[in-house]
Amino acid sequence: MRTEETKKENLVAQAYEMKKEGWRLVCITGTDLSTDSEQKMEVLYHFARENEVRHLRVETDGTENYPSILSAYANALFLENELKEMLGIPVDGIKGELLLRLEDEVKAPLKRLRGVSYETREIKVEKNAEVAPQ
Amino acid sequence: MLTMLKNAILNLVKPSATINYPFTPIPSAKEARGALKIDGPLCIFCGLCSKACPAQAIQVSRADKHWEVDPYQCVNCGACVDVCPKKCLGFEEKYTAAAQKKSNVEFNG
Amino acid sequence: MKTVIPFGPQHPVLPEPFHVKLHMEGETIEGLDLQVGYCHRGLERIFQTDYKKVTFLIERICGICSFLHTLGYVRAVEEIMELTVPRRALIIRTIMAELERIHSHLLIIGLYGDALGYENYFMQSWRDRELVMELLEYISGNRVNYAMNQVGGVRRDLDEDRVKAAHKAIDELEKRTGDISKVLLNDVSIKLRTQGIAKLSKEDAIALGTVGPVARASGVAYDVRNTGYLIYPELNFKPIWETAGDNYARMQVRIRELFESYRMVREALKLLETEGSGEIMLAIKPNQRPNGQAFVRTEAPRGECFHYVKANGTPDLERVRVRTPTYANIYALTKMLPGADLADLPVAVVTIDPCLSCTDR
Amino acid sequence: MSCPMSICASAALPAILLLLSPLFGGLLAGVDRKLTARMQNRKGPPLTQPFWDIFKLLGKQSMVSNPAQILFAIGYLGFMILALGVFFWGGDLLAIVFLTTFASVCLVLGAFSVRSPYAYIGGQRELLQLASFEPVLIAAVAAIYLKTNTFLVSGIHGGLMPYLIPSLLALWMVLPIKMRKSPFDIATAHQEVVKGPFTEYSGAYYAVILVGEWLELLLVLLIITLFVANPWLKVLIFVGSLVGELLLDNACARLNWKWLLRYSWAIALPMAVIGIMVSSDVFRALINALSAYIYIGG
Repeated sequence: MRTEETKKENLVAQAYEMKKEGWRLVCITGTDLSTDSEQKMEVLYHFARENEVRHLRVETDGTENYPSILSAYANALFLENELKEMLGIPVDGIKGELLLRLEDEVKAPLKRLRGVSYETREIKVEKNAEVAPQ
Repeated sequence: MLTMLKNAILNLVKPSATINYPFTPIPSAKEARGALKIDGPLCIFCGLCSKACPAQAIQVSRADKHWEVDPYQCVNCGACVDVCPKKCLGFEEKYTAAAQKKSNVEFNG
Repeated sequence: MKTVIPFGPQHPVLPEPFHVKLHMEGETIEGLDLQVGYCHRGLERIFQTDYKKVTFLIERICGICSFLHTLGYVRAVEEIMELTVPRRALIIRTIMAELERIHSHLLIIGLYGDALGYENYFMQSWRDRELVMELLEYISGNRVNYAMNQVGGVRRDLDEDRVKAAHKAIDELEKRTGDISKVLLNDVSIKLRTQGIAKLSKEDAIALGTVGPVARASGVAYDVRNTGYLIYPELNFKPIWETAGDNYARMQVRIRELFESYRMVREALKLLETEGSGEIMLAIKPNQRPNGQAFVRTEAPRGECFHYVKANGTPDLERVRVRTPTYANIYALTKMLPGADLADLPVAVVTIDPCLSCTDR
Repeated sequence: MSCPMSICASAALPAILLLLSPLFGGLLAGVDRKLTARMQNRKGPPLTQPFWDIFKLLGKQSMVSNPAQILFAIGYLGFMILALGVFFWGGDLLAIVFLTTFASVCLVLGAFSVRSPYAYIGGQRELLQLASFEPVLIAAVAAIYLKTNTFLVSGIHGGLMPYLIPSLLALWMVLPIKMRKSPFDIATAHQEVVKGPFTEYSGAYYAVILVGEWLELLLVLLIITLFVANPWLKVLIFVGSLVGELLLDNACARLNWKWLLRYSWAIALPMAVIGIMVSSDVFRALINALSAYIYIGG
């Protein structure tokens, strides 16, 4: 699978161009590649036209505003919502009213906290542990 | 409309396609993966089945010589059967019956 | 009079939860807001585990197209690991995939009858569907989640008895489907209710990125089986499409696809018989692990299903992304429904064949 | 009439019939379900299932979203019992028609009294069904009157056929509307409006509504038996109407409200009007005049 690197500033223009060429947006995949030292996320845009496929790859740190390609592709609505909810990437134009209903206390379940592995990220429940009498 | 009218009239004289469950048991196919069973004496409590289980339904303790499966968590995939070195795991063709209480299937060696 | 009607998340016609807020003018729908995500199970997070276990877990995305999910996933992993799957395994996978399509289409054809208030027709198609369910159980050992695929091949072979049983079941099914299709295509009351209703134009179908029978009914002759995976090129597969784009056409596509599937299953079974027994599973060494990423498209019964797998050389996968057909199709409801009657809503919802447990994962 | 015993018997029989009518109605609903299941190649529930349903409902918590609902539920059942009573005592057919209408209106009001969109739409649809069914029923009753010169059920004797065949046909046409079966079960179409006017009832009040429905079914079928005189023919037409209706239910999809209006006003109502014309003296006089004219002309 070959991916084409692009910048997030060029993304919307490129999406329009691809739409003009007849490419169909198949999916948007966000992956968190953060390590202990840096926060890094990649967003892949998968396009298809008949039997050909193309993949655009955008890197982001997951904190700054992120462009939306909703104006070019109407079916990006759910996909961008999921991007925001699963990875916490603040996609432009996606307001508080979210399409995917997660439980309130779960925030961005696919986001990797720096220096914290997935396994230790269980939601901590305050246990009313009995304090042993002195 | 007429096709269905004909079918409806024909169905009146046909035997019914449904069964009187739970009084009549469900027929299951040959070699169906119904419920997980263990051929106890062969088991060496290696714990490979527990590691391969995608549903985390099997617990094995080598020290206590204890093997246990939660049939309601088991997804009947047979991953444990594939990895078992002693071939002591297998499937019954009959499905797990409806029950009022959940209980685990246990084996102590 | 303007009213707002909540439709779902719990509603008798929906087996799965999604919410539609209908803005009504009398009995006519003026607009609708759509909300999904009520049964999110965080499966994509759970998939970040041993790639062998994921094969069984990914089936649990959906009960109806469970084989297609393993197929897509396994194809992606095989592409990463550069494995060449034995030919017999490919043929068996094709047979399973098509049997599953038959099962899924018969199911939705039945539900379509239910949405139309046509109970007898609903019961009849579900009775006939039982034949293919029994066949699938006989072949794979399970009725719903077949656990048939594994990275490198399939886990069960089709012996002579099973091939014979499959031939018999397909013959019977074809006969019975003929009966159902007569009703579905010619029944006056069904025609009155579905023709020309909830139309989706070709332009909208393309713009909204619809896939599968929904797109094909609107005149977009797009079927992923054309890209030539498994042994579809050998079976002379041709996509089936209609141009009307209404409720009737969407079901017409499905019933015609059934006959195409019967033909392909028969040909694949003949291939199995003529080529004789062979290997069905590649042996994978314990230290052989996927490293890399792959993107795979598979035609599920409901349309194009997409799987993306990213692995990093450890047994645990880094990311598995699934985009199911309903995800692409459900948004088309907002274009189809305005102007239709309230009575047409359940029918239109059923004709896009929504699978919300797929969508939410 | 001179013998006191006969007076006693004539008063007791209707009372017994009325008391037993829920039993008949329940069994009728059971037969309905069993036959439907058999037509769909299913085993189906036991004949006594409707009674078990009622017992189950009585044991459930009865939630009301509006106290007026209780009144309307009881009103529905009450008017139905009254209508059946009038029928068994051989009373006025026209009164029966209006009592059943009141019962249906109670249902609609009960649906409108709650703030549930499904009940509301169900209520509107129930009104539409009422508007489609009632004119035909009234026309059929009028035709009976023209033939027998009485509205009293007890006054209807002898062969009303064959002049009333068009009226009977018209009644058969609108029967699915009253029985809430395909193709015209639009008010209680559970795929669209959950349970229509019944959506907001629960527990004991829903049980009341269900019993009312059984009685309604019984009453409509009993009115149809008025068209024939022979007791065996009465039984035949009673069972025939039910089975025929179930067959139609199982061979037809549900149509929407536009088709309901088109069908009942453009086909069933003209048929009922023809029924009136056929059974009226004016019509017979016209026929006679016409035949005389033809005879003379010929």
